[in-house]
Amino acid sequence: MAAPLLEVRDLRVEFPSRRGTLTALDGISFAIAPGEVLGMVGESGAGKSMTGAAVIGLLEPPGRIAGGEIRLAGERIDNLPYERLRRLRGKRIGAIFQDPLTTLNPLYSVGRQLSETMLTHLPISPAEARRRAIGWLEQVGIPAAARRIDSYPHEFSGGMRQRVVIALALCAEPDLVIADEPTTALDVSIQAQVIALLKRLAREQGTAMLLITHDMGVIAETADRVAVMYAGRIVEIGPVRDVVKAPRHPYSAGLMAAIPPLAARIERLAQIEGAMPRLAAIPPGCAFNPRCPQVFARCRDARPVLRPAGASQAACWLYDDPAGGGVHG
Amino acid sequence: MAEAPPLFAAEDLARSFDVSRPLLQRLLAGEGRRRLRAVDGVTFAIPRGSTLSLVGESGCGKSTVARLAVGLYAPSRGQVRFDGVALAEARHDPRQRRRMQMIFQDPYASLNPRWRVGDIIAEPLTAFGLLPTAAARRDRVGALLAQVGLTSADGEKFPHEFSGGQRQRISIARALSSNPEFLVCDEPTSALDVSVQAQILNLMQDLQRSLGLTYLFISHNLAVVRQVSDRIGVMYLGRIVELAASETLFRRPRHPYTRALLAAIPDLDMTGRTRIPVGGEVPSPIDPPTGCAFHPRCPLANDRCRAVAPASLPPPDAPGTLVACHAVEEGREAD
Amino acid sequence: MTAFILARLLQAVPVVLTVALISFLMFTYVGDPVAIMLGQDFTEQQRTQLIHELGLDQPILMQFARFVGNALRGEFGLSYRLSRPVAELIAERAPATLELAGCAALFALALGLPMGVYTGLYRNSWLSRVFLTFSLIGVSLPTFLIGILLILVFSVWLGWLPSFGRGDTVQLGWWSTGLLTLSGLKALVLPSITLGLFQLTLIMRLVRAEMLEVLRTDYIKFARARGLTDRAINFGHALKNTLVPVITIAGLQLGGIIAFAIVTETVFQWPGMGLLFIQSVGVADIPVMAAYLLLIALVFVAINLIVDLLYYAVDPRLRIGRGGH
Amino acid sequence: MLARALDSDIWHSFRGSPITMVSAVVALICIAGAMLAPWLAPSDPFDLASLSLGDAFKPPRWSDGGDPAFPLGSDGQGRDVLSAIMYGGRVSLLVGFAAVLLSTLLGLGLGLLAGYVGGALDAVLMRIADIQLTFPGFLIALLIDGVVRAVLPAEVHDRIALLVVICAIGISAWPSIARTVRGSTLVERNKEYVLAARIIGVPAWRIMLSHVLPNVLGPVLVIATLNLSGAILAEATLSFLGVGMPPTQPSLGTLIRIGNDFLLSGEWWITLFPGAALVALVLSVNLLGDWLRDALNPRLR
Repeated sequence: MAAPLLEVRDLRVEFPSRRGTLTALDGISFAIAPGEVLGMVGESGAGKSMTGAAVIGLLEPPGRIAGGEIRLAGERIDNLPYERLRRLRGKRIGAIFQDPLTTLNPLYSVGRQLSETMLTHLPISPAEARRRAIGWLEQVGIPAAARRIDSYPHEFSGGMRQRVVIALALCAEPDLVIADEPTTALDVSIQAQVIALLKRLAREQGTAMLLITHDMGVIAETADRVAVMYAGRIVEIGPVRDVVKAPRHPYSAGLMAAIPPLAARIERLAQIEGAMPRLAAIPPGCAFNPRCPQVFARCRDARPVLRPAGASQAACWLYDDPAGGGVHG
Repeated sequence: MAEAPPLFAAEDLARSFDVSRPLLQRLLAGEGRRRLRAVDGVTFAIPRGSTLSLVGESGCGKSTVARLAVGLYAPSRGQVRFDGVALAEARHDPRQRRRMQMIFQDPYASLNPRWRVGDIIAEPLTAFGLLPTAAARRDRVGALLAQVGLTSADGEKFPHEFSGGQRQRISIARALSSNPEFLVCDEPTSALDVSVQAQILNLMQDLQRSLGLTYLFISHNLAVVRQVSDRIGVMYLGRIVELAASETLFRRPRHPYTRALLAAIPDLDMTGRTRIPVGGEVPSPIDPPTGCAFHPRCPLANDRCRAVAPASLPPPDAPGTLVACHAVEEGREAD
Repeated sequence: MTAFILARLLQAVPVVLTVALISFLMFTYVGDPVAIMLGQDFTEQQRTQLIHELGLDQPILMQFARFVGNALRGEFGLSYRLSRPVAELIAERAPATLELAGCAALFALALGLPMGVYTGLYRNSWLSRVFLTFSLIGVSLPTFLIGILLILVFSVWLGWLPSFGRGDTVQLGWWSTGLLTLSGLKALVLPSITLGLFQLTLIMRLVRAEMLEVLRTDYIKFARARGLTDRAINFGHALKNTLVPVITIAGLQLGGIIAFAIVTETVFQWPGMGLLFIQSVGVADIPVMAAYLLLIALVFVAINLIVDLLYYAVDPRLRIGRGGH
Repeated sequence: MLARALDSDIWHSFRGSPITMVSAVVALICIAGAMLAPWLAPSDPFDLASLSLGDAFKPPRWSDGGDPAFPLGSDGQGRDVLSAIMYGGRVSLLVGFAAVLLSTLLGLGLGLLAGYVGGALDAVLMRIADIQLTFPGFLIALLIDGVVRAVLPAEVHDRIALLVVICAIGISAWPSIARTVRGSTLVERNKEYVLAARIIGVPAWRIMLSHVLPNVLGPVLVIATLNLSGAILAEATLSFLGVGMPPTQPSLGTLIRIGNDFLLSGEWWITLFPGAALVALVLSVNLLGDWLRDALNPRLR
């Protein structure tokens, strides 16, 4: 792999609370190459959105980065002073949020919001910003962009608003976009349009993407590699085909099997018993051990780290021995 | 031998909502009343012991059908027949009312946060006066909890002590407590994570088999629908555009909208595939397009589609299916 | 735009009519105006004639119509207590109250708004804590006690400012103003602070709460994610969205100033409408009470209209019929 | 039960806030002092026989000419200011609690009905509330008091002044509660647990009482606490204006009004001590209300 654009190493995020400090993210490590799309999947509460927020420096207080480092093109960004981090946001790391109905300021026209973003980061004139804003609206597929530029967010449908949000995330031409559930609030047919748009723009601009979603189908179609999260940890990371078709970690395997397939009706869906533990009650050892069908003594005692497993890496004691077998099949 | 009536039948069911602005503003702006036609002429029947699903995108009217089905809304036109009896009549009789129940989408809003789980599950028992003694009710609640995979000790707890999936189990236990025959399930798994969704879907299938339940299943997720349904109705803007047996629908979708919907779903098997999504968005149900509501987005639309709303007809080669599409009727569909 | 104003005006009609009806019912049925106006000795004929003159023998709807008609012309009859036309009394007292309320409103807004924004943005700074403590005391101190304390300190102990009255006034047509003389201005200071302090703390707390609410929204998070400067986020995005609800409630609060002037005017013996009203309540001088009530209703309607127009200017979602879908 | 209460979030938040604990203590002292006035007060300010004009205008005991029998001084009739405050506090608290009870019951009932039943009833109730909310509550109370005053002869009015003031303040405060309750009711009635009860045919009144009511009580409790200080202030204001409690049955507001006449002549203690008592009471109740609001609504912080 070429020099990574984004490198996260051993990231740890904590939340002080009345009942003690909760560890929300624990030992997160991954890298994204320039132009690469890394998918991040997991169930709600697994910590995938928080990972995105940590990378862009927008953790909700009292959450804080308690360990590890984040590097963008080799430069550490997790300990930057506020003003330098601000200049990075939007300019080098863009963000797309889940709900297009609430991410746009209702009181300003979309043109103003676009121009404002570009004028903050790019050395251009207001007239040029407006010209580019129209260009961006055209790029993201808003019909009659020149006329709609002065419209307000409430005058657009949900799908159209998400297109505006994408334009806002990309208009200062960042190297990396963090897309946090960009299609979850949209209907299937609109989701397909937005995914196609995101893929096209990322390819055209050469933008790398951290795509956070709970929808494995979206990941399968969009991502190059995928990281599977469980209880604040990455349990498996690898090329998307391998993780989908031959998941190595028992949790990934269970997750893939639980997804109802579109192609055929099956007699009974595979299910993982129980539910993901709350942050305050993560068991010692492997966080998945109480639900794991292949659990053995070591899983309860010691925490596994990511190790090579086939073409992927999995955090599972089954792969402690490099020659060890897989769980799949 | 006379054929038994289907357990549930919707006959030309329609429901519109008044979404007009206040009278004063309407008069000043010179506009008339505005009606949102949420459901507009829906007909289907569910035989005993089977599952019929309605799928569609948001605003297609599927949830309104669910509420019409249990009498939470009164229809503007048409009617629902429950076991051959008009629903309005059946709702007056507690013995009939007991036979239908509903499971909801949001596991957080569907249980009263101030009630103990045991009381929540026993509410139908008390409302229908099914078990006179508290001890009998407690036993029944314990049995129901066990049936949905919880323990009878859970009856003492409050809803906030449970995860989303467990709450959905409690919701199912409440629905089962009055021994219903017919369950309306409104997006019962769409708020759940995938692994928990599988648990709930499996549980619902087990219960259907062991109790002989009949389901009306509402969902936006075609993959989920495929796993649970015998028949599927695809809704678009208040109407059923295609109604077919589950396997038929997935093997050979007929309506252009059904095809577009199927094509839009990202699937694990399609990794890396690029495809052309259907353009446009769902129009407003306040001001639906003329003729066939899908015509502005349909690749097969012609003048007839723009002018005349198509009737639901069986295609010549598929007698069990109903499709509301001129192109299918005229044989213009390109496979 | 015109339709919007028209709609708002028409919506105010029921409010004013209801208040008018209450005033009318008070006027007609509370106490016995005939007995009060006739005094001790009267003949049955005088009585019948007065009843006829007052229109009390007409159908109730007619009477109400007449009452409204008279009210529109500013006629509310004679004060029982002072035997002078109510309209005259009120016109005489109105400038004093309006000048006091205006100064108090200015004081409350000019300080309350920035203090609210500051405490919303820097909620953990020591100055915010000072402001918040101050505001809590502000809501807990009754207006009259503030007045009494101010008099005790600045009039009795320090002797800097007058403790009652308006000072010297200058007559400008029918309007008597205290703003043009030094003693008039000095007399305004304590009452304005007394009247404005409560509203100031309310506005501050309101702005702060709204600011905190807005700062939590997704579009502010998104604005941060876009790397906008704090200045643009706080004063461009957050403040403008805060204004929408603040305008509404601040408008109502400022309207409240006119009513709360009753207390302040009593403490400072300020010769305004409030003092007139409270003196009328004490002796059940119904015509004055009715007229005052209607006047207050009109003031509120006017303020509501201004609020709506500001709202309309700030929030594009209200400007319907603009652009397509 | 107690162990559970002691482990609750509310208790922890209470223990974590020294200001709240102090205000709870102050409020308790105020309430206890008022409730136990007949046993604790140095003298009975209503016992005319014990009053002597010779004791008039005594300053507080620590200043020149102070008399240990009058710890906070005496007023123009030789009444002990401390005792008057304790007895006055009784009236203020009684009016406050009763008015809040009245407005809360009215607001809860009407708000629930408006929100759950909807339609014309909702429209009418909310229009009335809107119109009333157009005016400050204290003006409404003033008006009600004024009308009663006009209808009834003075001596009758003085006799039932307490009732009139309670009703006036209680009625003036119902719309804000009704609006909140209605808003929460609208949210709750569309929640799925209410739909589930409707499907099995639970009657509307029972859904309102057993499902909706317990879920809308939280915010009402907060508003009622904050309204308590508002009601005490409103009563004090009315009495200060001379239209609330008569001097024969003085509240803190009446005492401040009486004392105010002597302010310019230098007898500041007659008005300032009742004022301080009023502020201590209202401030502590407000602090408790603020804390309760935050504790019940974790989303806010």
